[in-house]
Amino acid sequence: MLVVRLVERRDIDALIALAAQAVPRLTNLPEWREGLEARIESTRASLEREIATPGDEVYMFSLEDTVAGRLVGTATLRAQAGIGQAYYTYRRETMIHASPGLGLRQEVDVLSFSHEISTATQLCALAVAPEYRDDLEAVALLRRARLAFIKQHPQRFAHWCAVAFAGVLDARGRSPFWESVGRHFFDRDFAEINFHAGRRAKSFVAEMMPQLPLYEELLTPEAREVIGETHIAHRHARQAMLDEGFKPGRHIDIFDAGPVLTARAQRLRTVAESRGCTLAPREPGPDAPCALVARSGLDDFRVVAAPAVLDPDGGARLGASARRALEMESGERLLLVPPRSTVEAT
Amino acid sequence: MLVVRLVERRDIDALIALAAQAVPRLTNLPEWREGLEARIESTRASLEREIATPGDEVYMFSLEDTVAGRLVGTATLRAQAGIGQAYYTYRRETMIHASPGLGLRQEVDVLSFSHEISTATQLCALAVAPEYRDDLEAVALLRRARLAFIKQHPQRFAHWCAVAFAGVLDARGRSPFWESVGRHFFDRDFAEINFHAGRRAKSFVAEMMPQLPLYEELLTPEAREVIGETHIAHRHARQAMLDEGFKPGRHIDIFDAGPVLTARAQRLRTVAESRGCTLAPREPGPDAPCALVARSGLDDFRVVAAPAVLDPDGGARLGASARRALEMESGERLLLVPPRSTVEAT
Amino acid sequence: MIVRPIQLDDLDALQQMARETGVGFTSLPDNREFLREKIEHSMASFLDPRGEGAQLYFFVLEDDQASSAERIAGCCAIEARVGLSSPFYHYRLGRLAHSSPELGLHRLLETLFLSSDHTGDAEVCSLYLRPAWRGGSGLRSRLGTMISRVRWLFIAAQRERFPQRVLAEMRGRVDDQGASPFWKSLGSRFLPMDFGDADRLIGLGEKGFIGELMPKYPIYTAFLTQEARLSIGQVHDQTRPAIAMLAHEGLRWEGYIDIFDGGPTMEAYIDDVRGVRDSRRLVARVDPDASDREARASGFRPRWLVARDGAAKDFRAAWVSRAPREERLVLSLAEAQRLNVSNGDYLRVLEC
Amino acid sequence: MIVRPIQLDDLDALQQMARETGVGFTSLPDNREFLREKIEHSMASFLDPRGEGAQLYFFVLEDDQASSAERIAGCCAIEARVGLSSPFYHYRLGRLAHSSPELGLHRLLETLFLSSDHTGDAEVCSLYLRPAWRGGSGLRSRLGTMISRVRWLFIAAQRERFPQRVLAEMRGRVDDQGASPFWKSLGSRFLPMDFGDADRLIGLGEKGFIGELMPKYPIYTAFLTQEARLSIGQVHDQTRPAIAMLAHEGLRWEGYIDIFDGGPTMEAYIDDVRGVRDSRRLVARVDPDASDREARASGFRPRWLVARDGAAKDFRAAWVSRAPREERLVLSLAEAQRLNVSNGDYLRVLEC
Repeated sequence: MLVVRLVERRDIDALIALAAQAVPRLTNLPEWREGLEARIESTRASLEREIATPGDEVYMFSLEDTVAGRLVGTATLRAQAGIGQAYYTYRRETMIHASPGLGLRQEVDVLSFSHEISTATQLCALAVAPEYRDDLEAVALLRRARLAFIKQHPQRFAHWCAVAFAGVLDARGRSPFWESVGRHFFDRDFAEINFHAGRRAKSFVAEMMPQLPLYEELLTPEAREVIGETHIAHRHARQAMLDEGFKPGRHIDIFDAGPVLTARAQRLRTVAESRGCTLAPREPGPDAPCALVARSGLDDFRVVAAPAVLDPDGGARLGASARRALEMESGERLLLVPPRSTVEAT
Repeated sequence: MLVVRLVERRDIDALIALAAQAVPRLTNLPEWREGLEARIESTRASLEREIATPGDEVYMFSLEDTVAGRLVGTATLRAQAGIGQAYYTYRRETMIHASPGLGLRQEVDVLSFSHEISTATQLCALAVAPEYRDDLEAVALLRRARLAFIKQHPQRFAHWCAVAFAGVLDARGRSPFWESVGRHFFDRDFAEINFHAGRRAKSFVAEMMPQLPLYEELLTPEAREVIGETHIAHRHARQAMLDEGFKPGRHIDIFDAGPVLTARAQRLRTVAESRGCTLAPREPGPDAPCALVARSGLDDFRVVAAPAVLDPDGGARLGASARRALEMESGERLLLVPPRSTVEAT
Repeated sequence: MIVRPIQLDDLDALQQMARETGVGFTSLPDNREFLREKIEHSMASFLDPRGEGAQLYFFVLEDDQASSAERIAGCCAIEARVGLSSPFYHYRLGRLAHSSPELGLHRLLETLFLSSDHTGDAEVCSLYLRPAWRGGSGLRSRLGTMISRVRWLFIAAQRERFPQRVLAEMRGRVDDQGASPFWKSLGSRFLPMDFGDADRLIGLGEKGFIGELMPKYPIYTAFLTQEARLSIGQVHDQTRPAIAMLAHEGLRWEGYIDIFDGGPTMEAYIDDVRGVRDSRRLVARVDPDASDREARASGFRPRWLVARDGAAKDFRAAWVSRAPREERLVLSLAEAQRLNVSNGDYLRVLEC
Repeated sequence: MIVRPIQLDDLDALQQMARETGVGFTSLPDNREFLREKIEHSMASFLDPRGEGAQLYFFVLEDDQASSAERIAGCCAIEARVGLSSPFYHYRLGRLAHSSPELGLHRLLETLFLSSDHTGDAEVCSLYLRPAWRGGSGLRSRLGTMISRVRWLFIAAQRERFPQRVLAEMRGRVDDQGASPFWKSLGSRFLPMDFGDADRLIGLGEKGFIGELMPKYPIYTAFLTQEARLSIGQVHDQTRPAIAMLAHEGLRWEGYIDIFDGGPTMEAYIDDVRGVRDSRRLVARVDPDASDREARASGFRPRWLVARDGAAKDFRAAWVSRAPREERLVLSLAEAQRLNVSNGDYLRVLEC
């Protein structure tokens, strides 16, 4: 059975392997032991802290295959995308250049350096092992488990969330947007900059990247084509996030122009549709639909996807394997997200 | 009975009187015969046009007291705020200036010239005669009638709406924001500029106002205090629009820094909660709650607030006076917004 | 040959020159009404005793010996103060350091800022020598110098009519197809018209659309095409002699360029311009015995450009054959007549 | 009195001067390690035979006749190329036309742009004459001139070590309380520190924070306080003599100001600077019979500043008593010794 839980120190080697296998390489998940160890330590420290409002906490999650006995995925929540180090995006804005005298009116698209996303809770660094990539349920579990965690601990998170997707690369793995924009400011390859951005404080971005608004008209046609477009490997993920309730917006990544989606946390389906209940002693029937089930808790938060039935009295029936995976006994509190089909479309 | 209908040519004198009595003076409703006549003509022309997507149409409405036999209010919809002439706002953005070397991090608020609101449908130029200003139902009827019109003719309007409220003026009627910002670029008083902006194409704004981002830090303390604040005479109106579903946002008026609220049209309560039905032959009972009732139609669109009951078969029962005011007979189509108390809070 | 203020009679000749110059010679559009107004503006400027506004001084080079109807050989002009009544824009090439101590990176980026810094400066412009008068030897070989430097002579003589600084705009580089790479890379992205139309509007004084349509935010030159970047501050091949002449006068390129073709704006403090600084004020000594033989010889290559140092409206400039001696310049009767000068009048003299 | 390159022995005197100058004299912070590095940088620069990088030439004015230990009377320096290794920023005062044909309005707005335009230019800086050496008559009255103009003499003698342009930064205006109105209105809004701290960081070469913390967008000066606007390009009262001296050399304010106090940056093309242009290269004629009587007289007011025109490291400048004749300058034995010059050596001479 697949279970999502908070990261443990022993996960480190598996995480490095996941980082190395990510396609495309993730800025937020560099293959870099010290960095990943630091993120694990941050997670442990964040869990121990009393939190009234979100700050610089990080929560890294692991996806474990309890049958295979191995770690097969990871994903991270940053309580605030840009605390400590600013989280920058470009914001697309259309300006009108009009000359009443000449009877002319031009729409001019501009990219403005923006810090707006910094206050959002960031969903990032999601990666699964290659042999699980086609397992849509595994990926969905990992993706949604974070939202269940947000539902459980709202005071630890911002009222809105952001998630960025890698932008389009060309056949040679180069980012056309980087070649047209960033390249002028750093004479380095995209891959290298991405690596630096992942390892180091991103503040250097503020120092080197153009902070004045950029006219899209002046970028190369190849760069303009990929603005706001998602890397092919992430298109499913993007669609899933749109289904979850994220909205396409005006923000793009400053390096590769990949899209940044945002949503109010309470409007996300997993958050809006989940409800607290108690583990009932009985098992569900054989045809019970599959639900997302999270054990309530902080450090001991765990999530599985399993057949579940909600009793009229608020009790939730779960099968034995799910109980085992969640390490739960009857009467304990859990969070249940009923399967989609049973909920009206909003 | 109070009824809202589309403007007629014969309303012109009453409209001029309303414009003259508005407090504070409305940019969008100048006391200026040629301008108001032109708006009436635009409304008539807009109604005659076949519309597939919103363009430069204007729809001006009149609030008539059928008992007193006089026109006591007006309000306008612009299908797109900035078509033909750009609709500019300042957008508030926070930038981070951080120096890792010095361990410093500063939040810097910036006002960016923005054209983003231009594509929204604009609700503007709402004014009622002084003796009706305390009649909250009259004001609400006028305000919501426009939304019922949007519901009836969605193809004529944008998918989002914007409404601006006058900013704060000081005891001498001057705008502290104008004195700190606009004054440097036009050596004229706020009242005069407001008058020009209302009469002329607003394009001159683009030419004279600062288009480079402005640092809020550099404005006077008085100006900074009123950014995004509403003129006291409009605070009720603003609250009513928030209740309707408008969201406070980052945009402010470039002249007086009054707030610009926006919303997705379909999320507005009057739009979301209204439903089409047929006028039933029967009258409602004596204790029927008051609903907003609109006669379906374009040129003959009319709205009243009246006791109404919705029959299970989809028929709507209305009293005789409401039928008369709407000029409707049984079997005709209408749009009904049930009273708030009967609808669950969203 | 004399240089004198333009008159209404010269309208036909001026329009003929406007036709000959074509696109890119912004200040002389082929528009008769516009040209007539230009002449009238110039005539009023020369007549104005104080001349402290947006005056235009327009000169023609006339062959006073010509028997044919074609007497006008060229023209030139000075605008006393640009940008007073309608906006005047350049891009200014600047540099901005982008530096990251953490990454050990330190780069200097070039930027273009829209600027009206030159508002109120004088401009020398509209220099044109008709093809029939180009080349040759002797006096004919000096007509280009004459029509160009006569402006410094006028400015020196009428110094109080001019501000501190002067500029000259140079035509920018074009490619083999005659198109401006700078325009293609920048202007054409924002102005939905072709280069010629934009240029024509500027020539007609319709400059407001620049503020309305051109980019307001600074532009990093890195975003322009390489051809456009290489065109910044570079001149059209035909403009090389003109820019060399201005550089020799002491005008320099200080980073301002034309917003359409990227051509350089040459500029200087007026009092530093060689033609102004080196010009001298002398007394005319009209000598009826002085011979004109030398000046009439076919190989005569004149060196002394002279005009009366008096009221602007009486300005007439011509070559004289003798060098000044101390504070005096001896003129033959013919020379004095040509310059409309009497014995004892003050002259403004420049060795060219 | 001689001016010579600074040596490590001068560290005590330099630190003493750093203490005397105080806040606002950015380039000389009271930090011994920093000052030692400055001296070492300067010594390496003078020794470098080519000198094409970010060289620093630091000079001291020494009383070679002094009996006391206090021999160092002042100092001055030249940075060969600013901004090569760390960013160098100014604000540049520009103008932008805002114009509306429809409303009949046409306004010119002043803007401040962050700029690194001067990257690579030379800078004359760190000029200081100790109070004990100020005032007086005769030779003493000329020490300020000497320590200032000796830099032009060095630049002229070592012309290939310097770029096209040179600048000098002037202290900005302060109010009655000694505070900078420009800083109060602009810098203090963005930098959470006081003026002295910001200035100290700059003095130590820590300029990265400017790019990090100061505004990146252009600033309309209209948004500054009136006192701040009136301070743009204005100097501290104590700086008036220095700016007058630079203006006399031909340096001008071209709109660049200090980002903290708004003081003007004076600048010029090096070859246009009077002290460079007017300096001459002559042959030394050492005459054992030449008398030093005049130079030793108490009222002697020297006019000729001289240095050997040779290797940078051997530079020593001093006054001589005789005017040059044609291409030669006669030196007494004492003068030759002071300048470390032999008969027939080339000299660089400037009349002051």
